[in-house]
Amino acid sequence: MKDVLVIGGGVAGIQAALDLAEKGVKVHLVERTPSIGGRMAQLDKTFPTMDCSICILAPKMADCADHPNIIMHTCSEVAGLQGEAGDFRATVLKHARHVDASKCTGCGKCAEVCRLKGRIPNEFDFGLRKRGAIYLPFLQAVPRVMNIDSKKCIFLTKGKCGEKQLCKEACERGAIDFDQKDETVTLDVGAVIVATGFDLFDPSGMFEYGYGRFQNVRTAMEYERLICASGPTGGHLEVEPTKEHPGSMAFIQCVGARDLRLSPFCCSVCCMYATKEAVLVKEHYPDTDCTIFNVDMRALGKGFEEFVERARDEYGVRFLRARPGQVTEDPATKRLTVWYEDPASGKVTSMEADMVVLATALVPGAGVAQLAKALGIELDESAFFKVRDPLMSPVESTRPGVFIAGYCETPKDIPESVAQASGAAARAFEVLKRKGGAAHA
Amino acid sequence: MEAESPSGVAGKAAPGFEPKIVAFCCNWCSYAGADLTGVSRMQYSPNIRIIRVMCSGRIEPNFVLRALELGADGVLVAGCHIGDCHYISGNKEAEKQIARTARLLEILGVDKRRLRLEWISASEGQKFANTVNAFTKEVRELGPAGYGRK
Amino acid sequence: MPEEKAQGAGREAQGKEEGARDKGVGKDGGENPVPLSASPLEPSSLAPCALRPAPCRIGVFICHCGSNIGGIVDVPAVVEYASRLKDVVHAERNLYTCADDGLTAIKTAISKHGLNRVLVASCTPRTHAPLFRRTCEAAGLNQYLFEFVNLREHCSWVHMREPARATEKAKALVKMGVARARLLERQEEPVLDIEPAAMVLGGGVAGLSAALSIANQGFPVHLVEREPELGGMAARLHRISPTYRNAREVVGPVAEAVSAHPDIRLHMPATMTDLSGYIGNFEVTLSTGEKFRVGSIVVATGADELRPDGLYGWGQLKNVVTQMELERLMAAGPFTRPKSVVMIQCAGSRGQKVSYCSKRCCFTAIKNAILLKEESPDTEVHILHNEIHVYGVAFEKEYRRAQELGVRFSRYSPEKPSVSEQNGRLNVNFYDEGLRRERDLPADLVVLSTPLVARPEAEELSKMLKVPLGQDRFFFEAHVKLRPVDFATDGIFICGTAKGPTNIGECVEQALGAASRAAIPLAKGRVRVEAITSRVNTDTCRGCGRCESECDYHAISLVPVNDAFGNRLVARVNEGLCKGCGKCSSICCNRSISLRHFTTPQIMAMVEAALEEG
Amino acid sequence: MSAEKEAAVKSTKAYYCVECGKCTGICPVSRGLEYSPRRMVKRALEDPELEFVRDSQIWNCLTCKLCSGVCPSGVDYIDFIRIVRSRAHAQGLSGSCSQGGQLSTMARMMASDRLAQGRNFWTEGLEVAEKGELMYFVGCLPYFDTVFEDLRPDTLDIARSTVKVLNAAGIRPVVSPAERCCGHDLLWSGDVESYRALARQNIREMKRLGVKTVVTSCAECYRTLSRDYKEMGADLEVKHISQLAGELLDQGKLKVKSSGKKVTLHDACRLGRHTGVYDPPREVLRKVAELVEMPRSGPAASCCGVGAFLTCGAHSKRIQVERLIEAGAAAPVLVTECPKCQIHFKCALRDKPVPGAKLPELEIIDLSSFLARNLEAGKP
Repeated sequence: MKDVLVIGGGVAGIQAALDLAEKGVKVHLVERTPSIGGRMAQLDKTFPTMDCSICILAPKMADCADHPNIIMHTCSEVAGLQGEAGDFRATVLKHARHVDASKCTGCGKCAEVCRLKGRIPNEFDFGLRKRGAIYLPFLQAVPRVMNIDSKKCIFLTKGKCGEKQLCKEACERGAIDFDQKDETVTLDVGAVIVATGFDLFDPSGMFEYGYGRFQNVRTAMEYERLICASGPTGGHLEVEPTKEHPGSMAFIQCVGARDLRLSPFCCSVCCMYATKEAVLVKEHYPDTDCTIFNVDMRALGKGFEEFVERARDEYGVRFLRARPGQVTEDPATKRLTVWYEDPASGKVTSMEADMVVLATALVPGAGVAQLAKALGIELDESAFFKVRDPLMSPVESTRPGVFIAGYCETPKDIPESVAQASGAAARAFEVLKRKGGAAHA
Repeated sequence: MEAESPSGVAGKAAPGFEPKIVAFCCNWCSYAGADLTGVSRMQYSPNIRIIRVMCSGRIEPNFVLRALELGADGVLVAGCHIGDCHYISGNKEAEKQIARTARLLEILGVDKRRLRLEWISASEGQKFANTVNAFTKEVRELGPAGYGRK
Repeated sequence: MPEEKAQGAGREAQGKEEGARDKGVGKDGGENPVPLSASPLEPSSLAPCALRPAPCRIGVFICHCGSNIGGIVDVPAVVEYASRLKDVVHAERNLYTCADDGLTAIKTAISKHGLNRVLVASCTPRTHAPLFRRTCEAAGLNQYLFEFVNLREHCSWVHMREPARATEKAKALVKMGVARARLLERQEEPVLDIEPAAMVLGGGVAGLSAALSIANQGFPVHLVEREPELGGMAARLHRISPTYRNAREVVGPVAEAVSAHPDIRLHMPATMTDLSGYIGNFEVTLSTGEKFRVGSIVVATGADELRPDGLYGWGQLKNVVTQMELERLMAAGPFTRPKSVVMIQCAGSRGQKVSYCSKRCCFTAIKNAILLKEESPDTEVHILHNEIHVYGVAFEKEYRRAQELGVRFSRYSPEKPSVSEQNGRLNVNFYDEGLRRERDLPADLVVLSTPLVARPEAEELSKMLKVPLGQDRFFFEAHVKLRPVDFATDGIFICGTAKGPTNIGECVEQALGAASRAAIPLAKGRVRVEAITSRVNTDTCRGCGRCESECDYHAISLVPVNDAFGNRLVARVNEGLCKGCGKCSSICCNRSISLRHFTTPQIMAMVEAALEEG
Repeated sequence: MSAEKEAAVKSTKAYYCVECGKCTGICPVSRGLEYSPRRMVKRALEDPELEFVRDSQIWNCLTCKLCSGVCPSGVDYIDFIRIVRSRAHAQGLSGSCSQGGQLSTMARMMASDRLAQGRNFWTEGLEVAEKGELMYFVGCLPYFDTVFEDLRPDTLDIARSTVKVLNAAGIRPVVSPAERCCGHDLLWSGDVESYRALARQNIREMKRLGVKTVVTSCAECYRTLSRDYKEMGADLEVKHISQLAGELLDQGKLKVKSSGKKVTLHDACRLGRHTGVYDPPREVLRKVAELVEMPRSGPAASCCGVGAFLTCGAHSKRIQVERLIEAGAAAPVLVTECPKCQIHFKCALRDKPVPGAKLPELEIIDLSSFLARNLEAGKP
């Protein structure tokens, strides 16, 4: 049987890879960043059960690493796809990591001595923590191998790093290899699964909410890191400049989404994660006042409506049917004011908040157009990968043998991504079995 | 009940007393949480000896009692948060068994604080360290439990 | 001080046990199978070794992990200490035990010193146990005779400022590991053969898609449908959002492909009446009397539309219909277009008859409103809602299209609207939140957007399958986030509206997902089951039934036997279902059931070693 | 070793065995497990080093003493077993305790010198004394309610009832917070050392409190205190509650009314065959109920199936089921005189029913509880 190429190491890609690998199919799992895990690894908890996100994901990540049928290609990208269903040749560009994965134990001694230690914003924590040029993307990273940021590393950019390369000296296993080069490999595969997830809309451009100018305006993903026990503040929510936990918080929904100027679609998950985030605040600090601003509370899944009710009735989270028009800041205290139309009175009203969390739109990844071109598949008008028929062929791309799973197809939550990923794996397996994956398309 | 001292058989801690603590951790959450503590290099008192079980539901009252009998000064039982049990409801069984054990300790006159049940998830490395440190401190203040050292 | 001595240990080694694999001596004889240590009696090891004395030969490998462990813990001292522990015949240290040279050292020592237990003290078993277990197996030592001690995450890294105490602790941890290692037993991982066929329950969109995919993946499928025809609820719709294709056109081709597929056997009309067995070997009996065996099962039995009895005059007032009834009217062909149509969202849901949001009513109402508007632009269509729950890209777009076509949306709040008849015309009264006043809308047709509800048959089916229903009586999956189409019971999968309300595209996604998962065991042909399962001592089991009722996986059943103890019940563990949590073992009143690899004597030996001085 | 063995053989008259097999014929254990009292003795006689103590069979005996009751040679098999077990224990061997061994662990913990139990939480509303001549030895009742929570044995009701009966007769018994387990289970598990530590502490405490008479509501405590503590130098008058209540009734200090119920009585091994107390419980019972004897009663009574929480198994269940059916045929109420018998029967009654075998609807109640419920109101 031919191998399968899975693009994207988030929860959808992981699920697709594991399903196929379990069936005896060799899977090439290509991930752009140095670790698999994707967005789910960055979340603190998941709604509506408040499971610890990384705790439930980490075993699956480890399964990928351990599985004899899964070959992980991290720091890699797919550059081209030739051939046809059942007989593709994929070109994969593997960026040099400059660390020998077979030697590195991830002990982190190199990171301790890097001259840039603590100077480079860490992608995983959205810059809320700083790293060096050599770093582990996050504590539970898989593979547990250090990575050198070749754009920042002094030695790689300047050809010289002080007297000697401290990281190389610190490594007891001789794992650091500055001579490592990018390489291109060609993979023979029978089918391809695309599961590249989403990017986060940057709300800096939306002047009305002051993100980027007001320190206490955060995006929801930043908030996830801040409230996470293994995050930059150890799970302590801190308000600038007092470093105290917020007495009052506002969550603003649909920031950049359901917005014809930006992304017209509904991201399908923000109502629930905002509710979860507010509940998390209440669990940490029961006396903190939490308000969620949204127009439609889209709690459409099992137990979701009940979860919202619990948030309101048990935890005392306030839901206000409004989209705030503006957030202002008192320059002296950094305290924020949220301005909105009160649904009851119809009048402009304001509330003070120590922290504002923006539910920013989850948008198609920046590289989707390029990837679509490389793979020869189409995008829809919102730049999600187009499926052949949203009803009966919801995992088939416009090119036979290439399947789509997860948020990159259309907005959806984790379980839908996982189900769809398994579905894509089923279709890919059908192709390998040469019984035709398009029997009823 | 005043006479029946709640602080266990033995009296005050001798200076330099280092308590012996046995911990039972479930494989999926709290043992993993303890791993994260290590990975994060958070420091805690070395008095603790961790015994791994697959699920906190595997922990029997006699594990705790036996540890105390043999000279443990404190016993920590840690599992997944309620609702997160890898085995559906094993931690609820643990909760029940440990509550029952705590009642037995009360009757035996062993300070209940010597037995602690905590839910520690795989991401709560800090909580694991804090729990161990706080528990060690508390048990140190309680002094020796007094069994097993005759 | 007297010790508790291996209470129970004797029992675990004696008596008849389910499955002969626990017993028996290792092939090489030297690798002593059932527990134990030889020699001088020591509390925990006693009883078993008394029965089968054989030398225990433990090899200890302590990893420096570069300076990660070695920089804090005095590794040579720990090695020296370990070498003096009873039954330890070899102890060494490695710079990296996990590196090739370390692994080679283990293999060499196993043969050179005749080791029958191996202990590695390095990092965490959660990441490295598989590697060392494989190494032991490669050297001919059963992988369950390997013991792992965590000196890095649980010692050197957390006691970096107290090297002396870290070293003391390391010694204690190694001693505990050695104590457990002595009592380790070899285990064979049972291999279950899988019947390479699947059964799909339900012939709606989800069931059809699942059946077709499993068959296309190369496995025979039994498709069981209770109605005399395929298609389920979707086939009864008019047109389907968001593509507006005719329902028959959408569902028809799949139904035909299923009917024509050589590997799909239709059982229709039929229902399942009995089920026994477990993953790989389910025995199915149908209402038709047919019996067959399958390796996995997909549940796709669908849902019902709520009957809005007593709500909004439905059933009493003429021209109050549900969306489904409207679809049938429209599908039947031209009907007199009413002048004014009012649709009421959340009719019966979100706190009325059911608490949840049915997810599909908003886009269904919008779709039907658009169809009405497109066919008859003069018809006034008003959708009364509390919130519009369309989501994603396409439905949100349809919402805007409806607005463009002149469909009016009004938010009622907080009370739901009421419907009455006035002068032969329907009247809908509600509080309009946007206008902040009460309104009356006259209507020729009132359409109720009612939720999907679980089918009443789900109750019985859940008992037969031994899978749970949720609070809302829909089937409840193994994990709401990461196992959306699995049940906690291996080999049984769920998809479509039987799990909860959803749209057709998602039904198909789930169905394909379930098809993927259900085909995994079939593709494997055999499944290896982790040997950490429970075993029963049938000589002592009282048949009280506590383990049976407490097991979350239904892995234990009481079976009748008639033996020297009379006619009685005895617990039997189904290793195909047992997940190895050990709850049964801790609640058994007389230690008749024990968890392999985590036996009470093994755990007690660690407790004893942890507290022993020296 | 051989001297120790010789002493055991002598003290139990093991050498008198004529190998007739009567003991095996009546032994309830032998009907399920491989076990024969006389063969056990025979092996001991032929085994100079008592190597056979490693055989798990030695733990199968219930020590119910039915065997000795029928032995034509008067061999004291159970004492022999006790000696063999202590030998096994010395070698680090033990049987399997039910409830995961927690009961014996707690018993051993109680041997600690500086114990400070909280065991008297149940005495509220009852008249008890700190010092005095008559002590109520409560035993492990405060622990049982928690350990056997799921069975709802309500063993503390036995303790409360016992005190109520005594109070009704104007007696304020001593109930000591420093009382420890009597050590019965440890003694019969072979852990003589821990047993002795407990016995010494109990005897010392009783002396300190000025106790001359001890009343128990437990047959095992009764046997241990009245027989085994003597060997430890105790000088005590020990009475089972049935004995003391009988006396108080005779003296008119205690007044009871008839319950009008039909009851049957299960003789506890420790009260009946071990110490010969057959009649007192019956006399007391007849004053409050109509007593119907089971076919096997008095010296012929069946065992409750478990001894010293040590030998529970499929054979126990069989013994219990037989006994419960026998009791059900005699009366709707089964009265026990030992809390442990009650626990074991309740356990069997709670078990999942065997298809086809119907257990009777039976109320199981302890003698003290039953008595307390039928006290004549008002001062005697």
